[in-house]
Amino acid sequence: MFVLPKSLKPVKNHYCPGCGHGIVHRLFAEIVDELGIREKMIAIAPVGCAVFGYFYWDFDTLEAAHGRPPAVATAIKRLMPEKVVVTYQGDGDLIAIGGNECLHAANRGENITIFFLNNTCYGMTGGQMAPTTIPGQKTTTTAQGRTSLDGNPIKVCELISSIDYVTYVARTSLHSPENILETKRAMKKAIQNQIDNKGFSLVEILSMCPTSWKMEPYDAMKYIENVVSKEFKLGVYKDRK
Amino acid sequence: MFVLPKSLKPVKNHYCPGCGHGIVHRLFAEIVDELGIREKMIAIAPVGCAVFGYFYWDFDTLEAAHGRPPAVATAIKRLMPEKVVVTYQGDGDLIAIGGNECLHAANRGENITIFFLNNTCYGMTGGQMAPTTIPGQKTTTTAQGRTSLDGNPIKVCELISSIDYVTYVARTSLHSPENILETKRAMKKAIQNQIDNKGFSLVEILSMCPTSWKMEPYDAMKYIENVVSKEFKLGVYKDRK
Amino acid sequence: MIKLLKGNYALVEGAIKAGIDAYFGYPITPQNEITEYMSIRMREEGKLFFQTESELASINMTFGAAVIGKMAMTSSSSPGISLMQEGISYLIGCELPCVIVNVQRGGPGLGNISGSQGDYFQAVKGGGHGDCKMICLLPASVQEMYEMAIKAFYLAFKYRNPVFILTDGIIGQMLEKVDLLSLEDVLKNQFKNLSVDDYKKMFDASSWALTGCEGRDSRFIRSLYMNEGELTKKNTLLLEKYKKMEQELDWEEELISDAEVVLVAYGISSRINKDACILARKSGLKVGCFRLKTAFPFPSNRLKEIARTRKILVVEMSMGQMLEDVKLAVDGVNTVDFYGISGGDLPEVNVILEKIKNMLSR
Amino acid sequence: MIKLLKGNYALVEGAIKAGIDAYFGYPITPQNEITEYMSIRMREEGKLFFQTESELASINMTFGAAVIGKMAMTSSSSPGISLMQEGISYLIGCELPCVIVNVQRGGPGLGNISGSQGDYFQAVKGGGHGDCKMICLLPASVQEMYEMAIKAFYLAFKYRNPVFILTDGIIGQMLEKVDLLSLEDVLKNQFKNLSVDDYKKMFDASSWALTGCEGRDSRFIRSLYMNEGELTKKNTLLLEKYKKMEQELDWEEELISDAEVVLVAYGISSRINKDACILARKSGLKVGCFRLKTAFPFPSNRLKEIARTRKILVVEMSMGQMLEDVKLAVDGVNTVDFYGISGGDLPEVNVILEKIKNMLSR
Amino acid sequence: MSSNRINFKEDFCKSCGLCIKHCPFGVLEFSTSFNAFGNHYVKQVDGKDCKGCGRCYIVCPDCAIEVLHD
Amino acid sequence: MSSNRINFKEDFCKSCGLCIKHCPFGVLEFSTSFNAFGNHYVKQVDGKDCKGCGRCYIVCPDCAIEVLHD
Amino acid sequence: MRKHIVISGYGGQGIMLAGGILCQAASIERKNSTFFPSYGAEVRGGAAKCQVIISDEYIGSPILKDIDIFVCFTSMALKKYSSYVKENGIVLFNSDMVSNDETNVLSKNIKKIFVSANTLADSIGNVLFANVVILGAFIKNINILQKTSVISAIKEAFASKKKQVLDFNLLAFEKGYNL
Amino acid sequence: MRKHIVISGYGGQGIMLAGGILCQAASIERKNSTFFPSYGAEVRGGAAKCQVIISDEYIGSPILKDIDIFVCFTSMALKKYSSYVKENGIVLFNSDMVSNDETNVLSKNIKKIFVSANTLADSIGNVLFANVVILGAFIKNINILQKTSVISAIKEAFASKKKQVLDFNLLAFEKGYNL
Ligand SMILES: Cc1ncc(C[n+]2csc(CCOP(=O)(O)OP(=O)(O)O)c2C)c(N)n1
Ligand SMILES: Cc1ncc(C[n+]2csc(CCOP(=O)(O)OP(=O)(O)O)c2C)c(N)n1
Ligand code: SF4
Ligand code: SF4
Ligand code: SF4
Ligand code: SF4
Ligand code: SF4
Ligand code: SF4
Ligand SMILES: [Mg+2]
Ligand SMILES: [Mg+2]
Repeated sequence: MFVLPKSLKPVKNHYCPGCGHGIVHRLFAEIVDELGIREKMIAIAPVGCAVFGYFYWDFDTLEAAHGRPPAVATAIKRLMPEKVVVTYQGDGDLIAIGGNECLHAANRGENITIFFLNNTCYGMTGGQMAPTTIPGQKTTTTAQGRTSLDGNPIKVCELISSIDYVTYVARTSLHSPENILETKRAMKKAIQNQIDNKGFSLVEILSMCPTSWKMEPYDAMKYIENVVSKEFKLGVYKDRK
Repeated sequence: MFVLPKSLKPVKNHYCPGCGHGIVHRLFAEIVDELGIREKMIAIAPVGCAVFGYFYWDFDTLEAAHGRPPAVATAIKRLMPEKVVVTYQGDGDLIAIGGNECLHAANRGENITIFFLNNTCYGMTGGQMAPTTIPGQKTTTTAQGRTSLDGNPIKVCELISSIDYVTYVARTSLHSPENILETKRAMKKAIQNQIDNKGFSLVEILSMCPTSWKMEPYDAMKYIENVVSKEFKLGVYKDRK
Repeated sequence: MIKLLKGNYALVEGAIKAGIDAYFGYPITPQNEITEYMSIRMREEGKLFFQTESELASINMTFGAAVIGKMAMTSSSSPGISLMQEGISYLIGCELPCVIVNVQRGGPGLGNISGSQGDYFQAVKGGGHGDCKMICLLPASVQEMYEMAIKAFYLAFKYRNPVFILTDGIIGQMLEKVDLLSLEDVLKNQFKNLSVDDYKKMFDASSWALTGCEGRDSRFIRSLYMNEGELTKKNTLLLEKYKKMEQELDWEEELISDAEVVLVAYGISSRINKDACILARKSGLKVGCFRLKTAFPFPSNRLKEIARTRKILVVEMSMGQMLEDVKLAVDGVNTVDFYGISGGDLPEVNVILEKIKNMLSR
Repeated sequence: MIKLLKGNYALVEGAIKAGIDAYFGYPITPQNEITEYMSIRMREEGKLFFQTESELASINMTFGAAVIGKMAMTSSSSPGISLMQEGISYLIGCELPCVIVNVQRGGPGLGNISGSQGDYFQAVKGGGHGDCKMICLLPASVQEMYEMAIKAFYLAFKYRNPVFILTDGIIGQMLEKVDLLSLEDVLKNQFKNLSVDDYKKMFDASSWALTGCEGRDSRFIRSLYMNEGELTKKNTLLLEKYKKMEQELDWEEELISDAEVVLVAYGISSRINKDACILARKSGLKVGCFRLKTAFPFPSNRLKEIARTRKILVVEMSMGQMLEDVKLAVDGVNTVDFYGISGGDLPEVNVILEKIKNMLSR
Repeated sequence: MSSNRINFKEDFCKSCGLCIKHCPFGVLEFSTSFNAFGNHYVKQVDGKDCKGCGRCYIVCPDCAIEVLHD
Repeated sequence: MSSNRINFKEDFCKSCGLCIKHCPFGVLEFSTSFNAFGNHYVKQVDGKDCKGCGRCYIVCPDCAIEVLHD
Repeated sequence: MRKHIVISGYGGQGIMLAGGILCQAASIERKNSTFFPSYGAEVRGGAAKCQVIISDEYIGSPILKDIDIFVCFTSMALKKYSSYVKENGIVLFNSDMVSNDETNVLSKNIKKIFVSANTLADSIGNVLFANVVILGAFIKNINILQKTSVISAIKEAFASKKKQVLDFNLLAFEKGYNL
Repeated sequence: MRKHIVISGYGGQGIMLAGGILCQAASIERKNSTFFPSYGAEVRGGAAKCQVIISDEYIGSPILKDIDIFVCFTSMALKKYSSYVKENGIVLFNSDMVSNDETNVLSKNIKKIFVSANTLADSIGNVLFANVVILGAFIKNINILQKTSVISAIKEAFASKKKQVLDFNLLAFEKGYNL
């Protein structure tokens, strides 16, 4: 049976056709249902296309300032360790403006979970270059394609997994049903780690932004398969026992 | 002949007895003299005990907001690539409040040089815990000694050297004349790299803060040798050809 | 219990007496004593002390604690408070309670670490974007650092809005006797009529906080209102709330009735005014003192009333910030004189006396 | 050259006409057109376009460019500008020139992305710590977005102080005819008497900028003044500078002479006022318009003069911010009425007319 | 007839086509008519049997498809 | 006499003692009198020969010692 | 002459582009024209709206009320703005998105024009051309701008795109015009 | 009674500690007392200063002028504050840091007390005790606080330190007192 999870409100979402956010939203809700933690959830929506996460998830959710979800999550988890605290962040949010909060939460080994949706651009503001934009990729601020003068792609998994105090880091993708299911497994593990008090987990999910990429949704999936996942290699970067 | 370098103003400094800042200030000036770049220098003093760097260095120097020297340096170097742009930062400045600016400058591979003085505490504000404080170390905010609940030491060299676009990363120490000379070699190389347009170089220098550590200066050196350099391993972490 | 304490310590004791759950801070002079003493006292009390990686983290962690209904505080000094402006605007937009303390130092920029009053505009007019208002408390003694901390938490929860304590490096670092009164006694001093029970009840956040949706519908907390007219509606409600806050107005006046000149100030300047007032009275000059204990709400009506028949001298450690609010209050019924000193130095009693004489001879 | 352009684009063209060396920006609606168009135009001009990692980086990179004497600009919208407050205070403290643009949106918090005027206090009173003042320009058309960008750079270097352009999402995003005049013509419009040569000379920073100490003594630039009295001395000089800035006062008035009610506003609200004014005149009401082109300096004297014999209605897209400056100016010589709407919606002409009628019948 | 029932939430469908591309059995196609939002929503090809593999559900970003095993 | 001259800038010395600890030849000691800042500044032990190795200069955080090879 | 045009629908329907083209066309005819967008650039899929004022006189600011011409892409837009349309105003509907019944909320004196824009756009290959189809119908039915100037404006709007894109859009325009 | 005491020298000389002890001693005697530091906690090695006011009446704020008792640790401090000392005021000097000649700037009516505090402190083992040595001389020579209350205050100040540290400080106090 493949039916709408309970933790997802039965409403139409605002995302563009073929956007990966919708898929990850559903996976998140499925996992919450499967783990039976809906009533323990405190989720943090980012500033980014997913800002309205609270219109879709049927559990307690808040909207943090741009880039600050890991700081907000730290405070919540420390004060209510029995809750499950998850941040959902885009690449602009997590590693452009919010790089320091992410780095410090990771280095402290906070017992929180970060879902990091990497769509190689700032979707919400109209498709500008993000720290994760692929070299050569055209965006509204790199009309000729990104060059190294504009900065280089930041590899969040590689960077964060180099920190001793981090528990689990994985990069997955949405470019096929198999990869989506793999993504779900990684996300579930990242939450299970928190429930088991294992510490900081982060899952980076390569996601389609057909609008900013100016591609048909299926082509966007192919683009992840052929280009994005070549720059950002999939895999488990850290799995501390 | 061991005499005051030209690039150092012949004035008494304000540092506490036995403070490592004075040594690094001199090394910096010696290197500038040796490379003959005094007239090309634009140095950036941090907010920290070294804020008054401009009272000592006899080359153009400015005072940046707390933690932002790498951003300031980026702008200067991009606009005046023929100058030599160096930031001098403490651990609070570089990796607490300023972690994001450092991370992004490094990931962009900016052609700048960072001298990072790690004294495992916030000297200027009275010896509070820093991100680099050693586990167990007593500070004015960790009276019982730092525990992992207070956060774990951030390993700047390990972290920054994991970034592909970084050129040179080394950790040295001031705990003996030999180590001081080694520090000088690393600092000099980090500036030479910039002159040679090789990109981002960072030298982390383990330094004494006898005041915050509540130790005699010589004991502070021994503490680096026996404790600090065990947590923060010395060596060249990256040297890209 | 009477003790000799620094203002910053007394503030910590007040917060603990209030029942604070969490403190977030990043070191900065001249408020380090708060962070340092909190690191000891909060651990003793089994509460959360957290040294943050930056002021951005401080204010956003405070936001996190507030979202789940905890009693949270952060403190800093001028440059650090500037960094918090976005976060403060979010707290106000999301209608979340917390206490924010600014132990002001000299500015602009890195400035210096003396006490100063250069951040009045930022605190009172809104340094953050959008129409931001916070009740702003103005302690002038170590005793008030203790008592106003207790008051601040209550007001924050009463209005679900940050409450700002605007003090400075001198009040924060001076050592002076303080009576660490019981909660009951503080409430007597600071509120007209509030029982310990009612005080404590105010902190029940179960009707709005995010604590997991067990036994109720899921909730969310946000400040984004994209639909046409939605934010305007929201802001109209905020405006009504700000109006209600005006009932928290508080000030103190001395020797006003027969005064020809009234000295107006807050915080440490008000103590200098009092020194000057005592001296002036000794030499036969009819001088009174008006001290603000809240900057928002502002005692406009009372000041206008006073000004109708008395000259006003505003004394402030800035280029003239609260001055504008005084002028707005006085609304042209009388001239308002000013003595300001910006940059961390203190106003001098002699200069005040000189000014008074000039005013009287005009 | 007459073109149909968005306000945000016109601003970019103005900056380029001025000779801008470097632009730093982080995306945020409703100012993205500035960042995006800069990314194209600056590259075309061989100048530095830099997309930063955050607004903190934006303002501090702008600081870096200013320190070496370059003509630098950054832009953002409300939440991003809040994050810049510490940096702005540093720029002022270090006496560095640059242009900062706020394309205001609805607040507080994340608010919304419509045009708004909720950041007036922050821009004009000082959202940063310490006594911060910046000349604040208020474009009301696409044409002025172009011309004021050109003006802003000159004033920034003239006073070695940031100049603030306070506009909003509507002005920024609307498409309207603009005449991309030559520098000479813009200078004619915006300055009493300034030649292109004198304009360009102002940007010579060799006497103060840090460019390496070749052929001169080494220099430093700082905002920390720790010795007793040092910062107070420094701030006294700043105050004098602020006083000098008052000569840059600029405003526009229409149909004032016989008016019984004068509508006061800036930016997009002033255009609504004008619509209302036209309608009012058509129905025989004696209404005039007063539009501020600078918020600091503020046209206090003129407004007081006007108010002596005319009623004032302030129209603002906030809860009442510029209103306070108008009241301060009017200084009680007349009442000041207010129509404010906070949250990104526009004032309505009908409501303005209603208010006017009420005022006239009082 | 198949024992798997597909539940289409027509108004949720944004015509992204991902389900169509990923159905291994060519069960899905666009309708020619529009839903309330002007999109050609997805429907089942007449006579084609759904195998209940769920791939359409998995890739749909809009929860516009549910697959029920009767 | 040695051919190396040590140039003490007495007023710069903060009595940290690092030079004394690091001189391999025991050439340095604290004076008993104070400099203008109340510190026992460093001086050469009477009759001890400086080898000119420069270690004292290298470790001195205050540039209070220069070593000159004549 | 002063015409206040409102175009409203969802983000992604080309609302802004259509408004911009009208504004540009007016400008080509040397009329005063101003375009005020109000969009969810920070939120996809939400409501989008723009206003175009074409006038011989000074153009102040957009006032939502007193709409002369309302181009309505969705029923949500109809609900929101129908009450602001002037007596004797005109409403153009995308009749693939708004049902005839719904339009009864409009008062009798308002002229209604129905364009099955999606269907027509579909026939060119993509519903996304619906905005330009409606523009065609607009220009044919409402006498404020010349066809030639609108075509020029369309050409300018797609100048930086592939020639094919322009051609499809010109075709869409003609489809609407020749309805 | 109202006494305005200023203590000034460099950071690291224990200026603040000395002031705090005086303030605490006054408090033990149930006098009003307030201590105002003004230090370079953000800048080591710079000038440090504190003010203590002991009074029977209301204590407002520190006013730099009108100093009753000035405890002067360095010649820089002397230059800065000498002109603020009242007629008939008292100045205590650390004579190891300030030369006799320099003190001539003070007017005739000001009483000078010289304490070779560094030398005395040295004899206990560390110049850092100089501040407490001077406190001893202060209490012996100036009749505003009881020796016993100052000793209590010293004990409180070092309560959390090792016993040995307290003992050295008590010794330093006696050295100054018995000068
Ligand atoms: C302080 C601040 N700066 C900038 C913005 C504008 N802004 C909104 S979302 C966003 C980035 C969105 O990109 P990302 O985080 O990658 O999320 P996506 O939309 O791509 O999912 C930006 C810059 C803001 N709201 N606040
Ligand atoms: C925005 C801001 N926050 C905090 C401070 C206070 N502050 C000054 S220096 C400093 C840290 C100093 O530590 P570090 O960078 O390690 O330098 P050190 O003094 O140890 O050499 C802090 C937190 C400040 N000046 N500005
Ligand atoms: S802009 Fe990109 S990320 Fe945002 S909703 Fe559209 S497709 Fe998704
Ligand atoms: S506090 Fe530490 S780092 Fe600062 S000057 Fe003193 S010894 Fe050096
Ligand atoms: S469940 Fe499988 S077979 Fe059935 S429609 Fe979906 S993808 Fe096709
Ligand atoms: S994947 Fe979903 S939204 Fe996309 S076409 Fe299929 S049913 Fe419609
Ligand atoms: S140069 Fe060498 S031998 Fe001479 S004093 Fe210094 S350390 Fe000793
Ligand atoms: S190292 Fe320098 S400061 Fe330290 S004792 Fe020797 S000479 Fe003096
Ligand atoms: Mg993104
Ligand atoms: Mg440090």
